[in-house]
Amino acid sequence: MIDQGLTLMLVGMGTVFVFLTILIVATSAMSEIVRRMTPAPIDRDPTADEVAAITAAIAQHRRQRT
Amino acid sequence: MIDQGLTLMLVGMGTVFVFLTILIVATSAMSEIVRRMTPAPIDRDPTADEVAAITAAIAQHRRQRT
Amino acid sequence: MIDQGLTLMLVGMGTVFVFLTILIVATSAMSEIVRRMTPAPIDRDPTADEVAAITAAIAQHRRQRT
Amino acid sequence: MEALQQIWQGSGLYQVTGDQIVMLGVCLGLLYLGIVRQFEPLLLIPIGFGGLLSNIPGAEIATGDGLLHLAYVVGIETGAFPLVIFMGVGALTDFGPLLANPRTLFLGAAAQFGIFATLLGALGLTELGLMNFSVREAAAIGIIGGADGPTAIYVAGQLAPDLLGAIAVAAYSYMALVPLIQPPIMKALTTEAERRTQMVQLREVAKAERILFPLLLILLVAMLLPSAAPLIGMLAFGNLMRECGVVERLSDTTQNALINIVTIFLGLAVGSKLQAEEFLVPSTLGILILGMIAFAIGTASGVLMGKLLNRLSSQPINPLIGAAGVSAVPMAARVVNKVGLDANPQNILLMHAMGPNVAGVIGSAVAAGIMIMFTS
Amino acid sequence: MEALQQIWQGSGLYQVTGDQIVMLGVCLGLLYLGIVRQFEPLLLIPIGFGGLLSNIPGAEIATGDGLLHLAYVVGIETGAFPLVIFMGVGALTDFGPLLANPRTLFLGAAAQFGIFATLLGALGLTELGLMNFSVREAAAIGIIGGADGPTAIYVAGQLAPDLLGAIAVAAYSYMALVPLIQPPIMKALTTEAERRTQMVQLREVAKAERILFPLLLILLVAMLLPSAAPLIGMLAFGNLMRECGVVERLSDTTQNALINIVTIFLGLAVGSKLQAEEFLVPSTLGILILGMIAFAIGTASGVLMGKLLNRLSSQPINPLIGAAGVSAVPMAARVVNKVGLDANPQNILLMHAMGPNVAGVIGSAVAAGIMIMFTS
Amino acid sequence: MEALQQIWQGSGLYQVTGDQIVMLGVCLGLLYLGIVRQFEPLLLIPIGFGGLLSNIPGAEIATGDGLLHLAYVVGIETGAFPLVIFMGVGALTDFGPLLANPRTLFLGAAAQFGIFATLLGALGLTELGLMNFSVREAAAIGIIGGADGPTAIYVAGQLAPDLLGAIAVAAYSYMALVPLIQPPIMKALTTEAERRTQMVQLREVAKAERILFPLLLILLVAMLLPSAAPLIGMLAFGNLMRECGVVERLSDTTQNALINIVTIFLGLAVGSKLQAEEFLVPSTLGILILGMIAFAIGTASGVLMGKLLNRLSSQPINPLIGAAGVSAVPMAARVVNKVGLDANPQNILLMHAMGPNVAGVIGSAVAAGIMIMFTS
Ligand code: NA
Ligand code: NA
Ligand code: NA
Repeated sequence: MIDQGLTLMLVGMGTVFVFLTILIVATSAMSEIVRRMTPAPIDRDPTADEVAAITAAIAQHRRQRT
Repeated sequence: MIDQGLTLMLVGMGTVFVFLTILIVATSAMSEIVRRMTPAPIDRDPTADEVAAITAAIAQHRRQRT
Repeated sequence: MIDQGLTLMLVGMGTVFVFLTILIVATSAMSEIVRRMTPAPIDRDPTADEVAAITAAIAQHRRQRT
Repeated sequence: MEALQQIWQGSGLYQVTGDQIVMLGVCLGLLYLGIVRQFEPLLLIPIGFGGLLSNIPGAEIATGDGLLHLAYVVGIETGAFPLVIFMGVGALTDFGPLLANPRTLFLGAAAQFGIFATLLGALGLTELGLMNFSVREAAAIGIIGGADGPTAIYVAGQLAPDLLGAIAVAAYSYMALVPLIQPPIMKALTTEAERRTQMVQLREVAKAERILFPLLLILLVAMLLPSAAPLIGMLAFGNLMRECGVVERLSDTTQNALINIVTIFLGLAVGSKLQAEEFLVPSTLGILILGMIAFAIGTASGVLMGKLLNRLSSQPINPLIGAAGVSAVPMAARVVNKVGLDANPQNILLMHAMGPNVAGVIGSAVAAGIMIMFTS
Repeated sequence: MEALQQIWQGSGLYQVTGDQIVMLGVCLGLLYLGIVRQFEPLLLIPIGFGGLLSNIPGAEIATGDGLLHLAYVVGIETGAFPLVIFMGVGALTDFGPLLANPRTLFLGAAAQFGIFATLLGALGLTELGLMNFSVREAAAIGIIGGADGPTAIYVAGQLAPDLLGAIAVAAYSYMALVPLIQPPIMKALTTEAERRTQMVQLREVAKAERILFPLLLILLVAMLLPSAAPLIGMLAFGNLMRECGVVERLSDTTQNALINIVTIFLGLAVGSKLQAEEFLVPSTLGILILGMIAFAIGTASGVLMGKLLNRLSSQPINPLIGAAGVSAVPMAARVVNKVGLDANPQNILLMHAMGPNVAGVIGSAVAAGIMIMFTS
Repeated sequence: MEALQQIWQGSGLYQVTGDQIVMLGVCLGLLYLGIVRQFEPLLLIPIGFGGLLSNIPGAEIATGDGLLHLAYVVGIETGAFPLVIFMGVGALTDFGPLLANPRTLFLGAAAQFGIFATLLGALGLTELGLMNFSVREAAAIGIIGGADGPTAIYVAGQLAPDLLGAIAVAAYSYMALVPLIQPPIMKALTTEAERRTQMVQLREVAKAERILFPLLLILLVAMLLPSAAPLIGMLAFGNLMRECGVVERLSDTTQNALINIVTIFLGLAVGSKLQAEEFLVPSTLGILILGMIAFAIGTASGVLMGKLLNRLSSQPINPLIGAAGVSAVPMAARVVNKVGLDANPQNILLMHAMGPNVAGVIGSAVAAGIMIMFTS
């Protein structure tokens, strides 16, 4: 029975690792494909840098108008 | 079997029409009875005409008070 | 059958009363124990008297500051 | 032509019996009471509509594989629906007023006298040859006097399934009629001075008391009267979820989606017992009369016990609150409040009446346990 | 080594059949239609995912004690799930536009011609030796033309359980395709002038009318066509809870938690009928084609009846609203509105189309009752 | 007199056994842990109360036609309740952190070592003659190490129904004890410097990735390990409803009313397995000890795999997040966050730990599939 348990442990952990490794590969590939097909994510928040740049641009625009 | 289908079609469409015709008659009668028994619907919104009339009345009332 | 009914009535009402009497005793004991173990209830609303006292204290404090 | 004949012979007009027409009328009457008079609409509307569907000739909704019959088999024969409703009642019940004044449990006890008196009455009618009720049936009829719908349905489902339709209809109808049935009895048994009695404000109840009470209740039932454990157990479980404060999502669902879903199917399943051939029998009339008597006796015993408690107690007790001991939560407590206000406009009895009101729920579940133990 | 072999022989890669791969693709396609194209997502997503699970080789989710098979046995074989959904539909349906203009029931009647024509077509294909449908199966296929998912599932569950998967998929897919299927037919059968017809505003409907209508409906069904009573009864019950105004908590739960829970399990259970060996048969193709024809004929009959009513009526009736008579609530009414707006930007037909739209629900439930009566 | 004797012989005081008194105490203890210590209250309160009801002498709530036994037969023997809960877990789970950093799946894999080591331990105890577990029972006990309640109940219901009570109690108790069990192990296996490691912020995850992930997951399971398909399938279905964005009403109901209703009855049904004669056996003690060991080994393997990944990876990985790989969502991730903050107040690991945390759910469902495949 211990033998059966050892086999189950080896095969079991092996299967868990193999399955999750394949899942990692597949998920990474899927994410890569998705990101290539949708080049510019449009609904994310602007980063701090972008906010700064936009703020500066608006300020300059206002200065030019006045 | 086609015969059975034809019968089913004729009788079926006939029944549908007869049933819904009776439903029309019964519904209309029911609505008529309801409307006769409740002469003035009290919980409807006022119509545009009524709103105008009421507004005018209030305005006149205020003028008279001042 | 009437006999059985009479017995059922007597025993039944008796049991209801005995059970609920024991429940009264047990509940009262439980409440007493709970109240002894938690001396000061902290989450109750202030009474009218306390509100009056607090209001007065705040008013006096403000007067002293000005 | 043959097809037209088949339609005609399959139609209700061809198949309907006089009894079914009577029952369709009765069910429309229940719907009228629920919708227009707003008598216990949450139950009378599903029961009434279920009864309507069950009396459609040839539709077989309440028999065989029909949906209403399935609901009956799954939910009432097993006792599951009334027990789940009782869990919901527990989750909706505030035992605070009872904990603030536990003596009101005596009022909830006294009002159960209606149950046992009616049991005796049902057996007496049988002895006289006017009716033919077995002891089990008499016990199930008596429970109508408990003024508690799920308890009545649970007991009837266990002891007298054939009478379940009449018992459920009687129980909910009379619970709805509490504002008509109780006040005359309350006034006849009390003096103007008694009705004017004002009671001292209830003390606050600690959270720990509220949490411990359902546990105390089920442990006492476990030790003294295990046959009441299914009903009281589900009530206590619902109440523990409500009061413990750490499973709000379960408590919310129990008080809303779950109790509503089960109420709908419980009502429809009860309606399946309103089929003409089962309902239009002499015993139904007997049940309706006995149920009314049970209510009246329960109210009277509650009020009389209120008078007794008032004499024995150091603090004043308005005997009217005894009438709330029949349960019929929260209608009976509201009726008490109204009768008290009529006698004395400063006399707010509502919270005081909630104690005996929820005590009545416990009392009739205990009585149900006794009935089940002695007759099965 | 033996263990590795066991894993390999237990794997999907080892066990999968070509048909299962096709069906996995079909189910992913249904999910695509539901998620990306938003075609009836509430049903196509559970059906599609249920189909996916049912075609996993060796998983046995849709057979024996598997969850999806249990859901099928409990909810569809008994008819309970579609009937509960119909109760929810009743609770979600506003019969006001129908009550304001009851003649639109004629449009809901005419559109059922698609059902019976398809029945005939299915029998014709059998006569020609192209297919092999029994009368019961032909009747169940015809109901696809009713454009009403729960009705189609209910009838298929009763008359032709083997075809249930294909019928349900066809019904929901075509209901989703209404915006593509209907406009060309509508335009082909009407003149520009007809499509421009404006209709007078609907009168207000009293609360009492709304409450009495479901009762009238079930009583007429009881008298004339009891075999339609389960479907129409649950529809009427749901609608009565909605309109009576005194059981809001039951109505809310019916419109939300209850219909949502049942929709999920109905969809998964239907998905269990998408197993390759049952679904990938010639009859499925026949059903898909016949279903499409049923839709087209139903739309056409509705529009033609609209034209007839317009001639006979004193007040103008836009014949486009006849297309909404197939039901597919509320999609068909929206399509009518859109086609009407295309012809005349002042022409708001939405509320006028809701009348025949809900009439179509009643009409196809009546047709379902006729089918069940004549073939079982 | 005879009646009084009947009451006395029917009472709990007369019938109760010493074992039942012990179990009533154990159940009150579970309620104490749930209510006062707030250890997994959503499960421990229903389980504890269900256990209370099941040990009421003579009440027969957990046997025969009793409500709790019915719930067990309907919901646990069939596997339906844990599968529906898993659907709800899917609808509540955000796989975003996992998608942003898929390598954390390795941590979820490593932590399953606790499962298989415990299986071996259970068989070892049997070999030594200390216990008497079959391979199926040993497998069910091992799953406690998966730290996932519904998975443990599902597997125990399939492989070792007699041990279900002890396994469920162990699983939920240890999940609740995660804040006590894990930190010492985490600290023993990591250096102060490792615990201080800060990780780079997770990238954003696109909606399409979120929608495709559950489909990818179920398709991989279908191809490689169909015996895990029921559990993973329901998880993926719930998650697809959550992420697809077009069936909010189904997703909301799944996350609320549905999972709450099933949680209540799952808990009560598990409680029915706490009857004294089934629970107070030597194997329960063995299960409790083995479960604890399983947790500890799972935590340790996760942390060690975290250290390995940190060495192999170009970007820094704090090995503490490996401890979250046992699942126990979201408790384990919170514990990781707290231990990380103790070492470095700038070190917010919560989102990084959510990746292995949900990976642990997948990992233990995969391990469950392997156990079921090899032992049934
Ligand atoms: Na009562
Ligand atoms: Na239709
Ligand atoms: Na896990």
